[in-house]
Amino acid sequence: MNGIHDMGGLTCFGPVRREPDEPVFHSDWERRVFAMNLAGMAFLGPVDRARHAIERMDPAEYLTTPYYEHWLAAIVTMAKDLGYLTDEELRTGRAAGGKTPPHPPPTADMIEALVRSGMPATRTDGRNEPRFRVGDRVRARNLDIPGHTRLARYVRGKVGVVTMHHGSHVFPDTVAHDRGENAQPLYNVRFEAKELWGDNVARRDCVHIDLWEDYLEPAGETRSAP
Amino acid sequence: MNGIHDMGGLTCFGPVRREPDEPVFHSDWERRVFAMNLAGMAFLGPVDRARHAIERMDPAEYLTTPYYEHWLAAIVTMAKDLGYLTDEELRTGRAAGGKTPPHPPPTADMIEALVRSGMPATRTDGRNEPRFRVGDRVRARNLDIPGHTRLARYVRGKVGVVTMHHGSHVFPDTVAHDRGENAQPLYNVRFEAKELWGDNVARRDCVHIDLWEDYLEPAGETRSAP
Amino acid sequence: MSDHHHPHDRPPNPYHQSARSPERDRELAERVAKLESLLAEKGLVDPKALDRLVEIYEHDLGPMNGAKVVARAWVDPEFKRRLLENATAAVAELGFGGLQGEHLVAVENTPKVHNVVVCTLCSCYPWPVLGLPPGWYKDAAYRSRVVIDPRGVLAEFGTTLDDDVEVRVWDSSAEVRYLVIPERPPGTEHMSEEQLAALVTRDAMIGVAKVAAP
Amino acid sequence: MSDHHHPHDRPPNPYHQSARSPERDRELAERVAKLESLLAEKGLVDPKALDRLVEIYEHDLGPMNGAKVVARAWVDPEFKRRLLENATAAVAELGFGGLQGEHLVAVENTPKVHNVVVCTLCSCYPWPVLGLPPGWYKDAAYRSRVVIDPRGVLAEFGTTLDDDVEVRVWDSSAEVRYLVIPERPPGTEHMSEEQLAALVTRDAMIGVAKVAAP
Repeated sequence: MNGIHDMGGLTCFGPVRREPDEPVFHSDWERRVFAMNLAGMAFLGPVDRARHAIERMDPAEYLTTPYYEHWLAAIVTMAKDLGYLTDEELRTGRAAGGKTPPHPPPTADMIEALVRSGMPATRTDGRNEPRFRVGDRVRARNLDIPGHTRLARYVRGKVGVVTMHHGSHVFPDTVAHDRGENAQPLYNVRFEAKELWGDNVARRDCVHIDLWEDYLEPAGETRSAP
Repeated sequence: MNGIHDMGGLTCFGPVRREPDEPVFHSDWERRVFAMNLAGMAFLGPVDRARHAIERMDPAEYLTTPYYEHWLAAIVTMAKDLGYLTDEELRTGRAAGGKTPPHPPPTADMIEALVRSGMPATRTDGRNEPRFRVGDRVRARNLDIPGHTRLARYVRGKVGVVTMHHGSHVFPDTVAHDRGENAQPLYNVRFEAKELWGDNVARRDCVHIDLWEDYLEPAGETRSAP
Repeated sequence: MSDHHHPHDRPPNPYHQSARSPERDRELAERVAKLESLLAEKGLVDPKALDRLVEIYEHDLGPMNGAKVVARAWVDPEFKRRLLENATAAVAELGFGGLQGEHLVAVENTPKVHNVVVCTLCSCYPWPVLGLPPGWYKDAAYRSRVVIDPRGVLAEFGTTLDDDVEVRVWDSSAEVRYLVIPERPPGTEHMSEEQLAALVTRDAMIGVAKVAAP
Repeated sequence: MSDHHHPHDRPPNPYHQSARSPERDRELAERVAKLESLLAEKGLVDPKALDRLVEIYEHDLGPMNGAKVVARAWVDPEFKRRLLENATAAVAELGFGGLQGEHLVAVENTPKVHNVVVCTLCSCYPWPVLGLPPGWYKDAAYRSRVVIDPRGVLAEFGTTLDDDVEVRVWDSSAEVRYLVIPERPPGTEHMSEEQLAALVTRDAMIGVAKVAAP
């Protein structure tokens, strides 16, 4: 999905606006949304499903609402998609049927361990043999992806150099849509500013971005003739 | 400027919504804005300046306001930029200084001729010798353009085939910023869907788009190595 | 122009034309009146000239013009040849032309090629032959998606195309304006040029629909 | 975290955090309370677990953690070597790690290389070492522009770089999180690790600022 969230390279949003002495949360409901999203992952996750729920927000709403409203939208969308909540329940605030979770939710005493252990994205049961090595020139594929992806539009079709191999990581494009973890090598790839933004760019800057193996092809490979 | 207006290829706006029995204008103020924009071109134009004024709108406002509010924003921005109106005048509604136009505005009896003759964009005093011929493979350049341009992002870096030479047309990138008409050959270029949207696209569709000569390079030309 | 309207299962589009509140509309009316009076006082516009412009675009120009062009092309092969070669000149033969139609190109639908027109960057449209564009033509949903998913967008208009039909999307990025010549429907062999013109819809000349058989 | 605030000449950003109206905030508070009570009733969340999560992220985690990591790297070359080789393991030596820091990478600023971190697609951020991100890190202005115009964005933070400095922008598109090790400022040769840590700001570890000399 080519969405408004995929905004790298846009130059239309004006200056960065900072809030002096910004608190961690602005309102108590932000605290609850933050925590519900984390604790709810036990039933609503994985994280890429949450990201895709946000990506499906109305674009104007996405741009005009602050961050925790995005998370609120994600919780509601996921809980509804998975059958845990109905529109009627959301309207009335009263439980009326809907699916029951398979086990109790994490309790207060389990939180510390959950926060400390995290949820590693690395796997050993997927594709482990890297096709590319550090130093290889690769092209980010240009792909038409209707659902969730982390292949940012601004690198599609561009040539860069592999700078790191991060091991094999869960693949967002499939895991977000219940099509499996499909773990595969994840690389960090360096793209020169000139390659990304225009052949008239003079600055010697670059962007490093993490890309899964399925997003990449050897840069020498022939591109399909139009 | 990479703006929200440059939206070709986004897939996040949902279905096309039609209004049954839609009138030409929804309110009288729309009529006036439409007409002011056209008549005001005598002093506020050229059209690419108006387009750029709209491109500079706040992106969320751009997405949440209907079309004639964009035109309203353009009139105000241009009149202010050119010194014909001040913020204070806009607030009070009373003229208080500001520049005087060099000649009277078009009158009612001049309108028919203005509408009928139009404002051709072709010129013979610019670059007239086309560098490319129909059938040539060309690449739309990837260019970092801080101001107005009609080089849509979705074709940048892509290879297509010239299908028409439209003669020499005024160049938007310079005329919008008072840097001259810089007329040059304008071409229609055909890009295959597979080239634009992804190597996994199977449909045999294409996009034809008009591109000025400065936006193009021969497709055989070596791309700068990253 | 008979646009068939589909019900949609999504909530009302927040940026849809008709979603403007009466308060907002009143506020805009006041702002615009103030602006017009300022511009008039400063000699930048003549309100009577504005009246005339509105009159022309609200009443004189519209898809009935384009429909005449299409009908003529259907009945007169020589005209059609001239139209495809130089649409600006051919359309002028019928008395049409001017603002936003200074450089016209006509593209022809066939059983194997379907053309559809958009302006992804703003809302360019061939005014002399189609009048002013409908709201959806100017909205983000159409502009953004028709280039990448033309078949999906056409399906929302009830237009489905076989896989072997090539869809050509024309993105009006310059001052050239594109007009689609739809296919003449079957069963119209004995109709007059005037009767044929009555069949041709705005949507068919944008390319989001076909001309239905009578 | 002492963020220097610049006045701007544009009108207030409509999507800025602080622009939310009290009515809207009340409405959201009600919606969220209703949602929490529903989710709790259904056994999807335990409100006491939510309390604990808020406590941790509001009070226990924050840039003071990352600052300790940076200060250690400044005073201990062996630790710095380990940090650059495997930041997840090195940071764990100081007791930090977990959610949104499962796969950490540290990148080092030098006189010729300046690193800056972003997440263009959402708002990924290394929570265990920096806490939760500031609003601007999650806003469109920063996310969209820092990749294409890093020097312009850095200038808005008061950070100007010579032309011969290479700017490396790290876009956190996967579950790997990046932490910038800023340059140790001059005049800090005799400071203790603890004193050094007090100099290190959140913004310097994101890479939008340098660490100022004391």
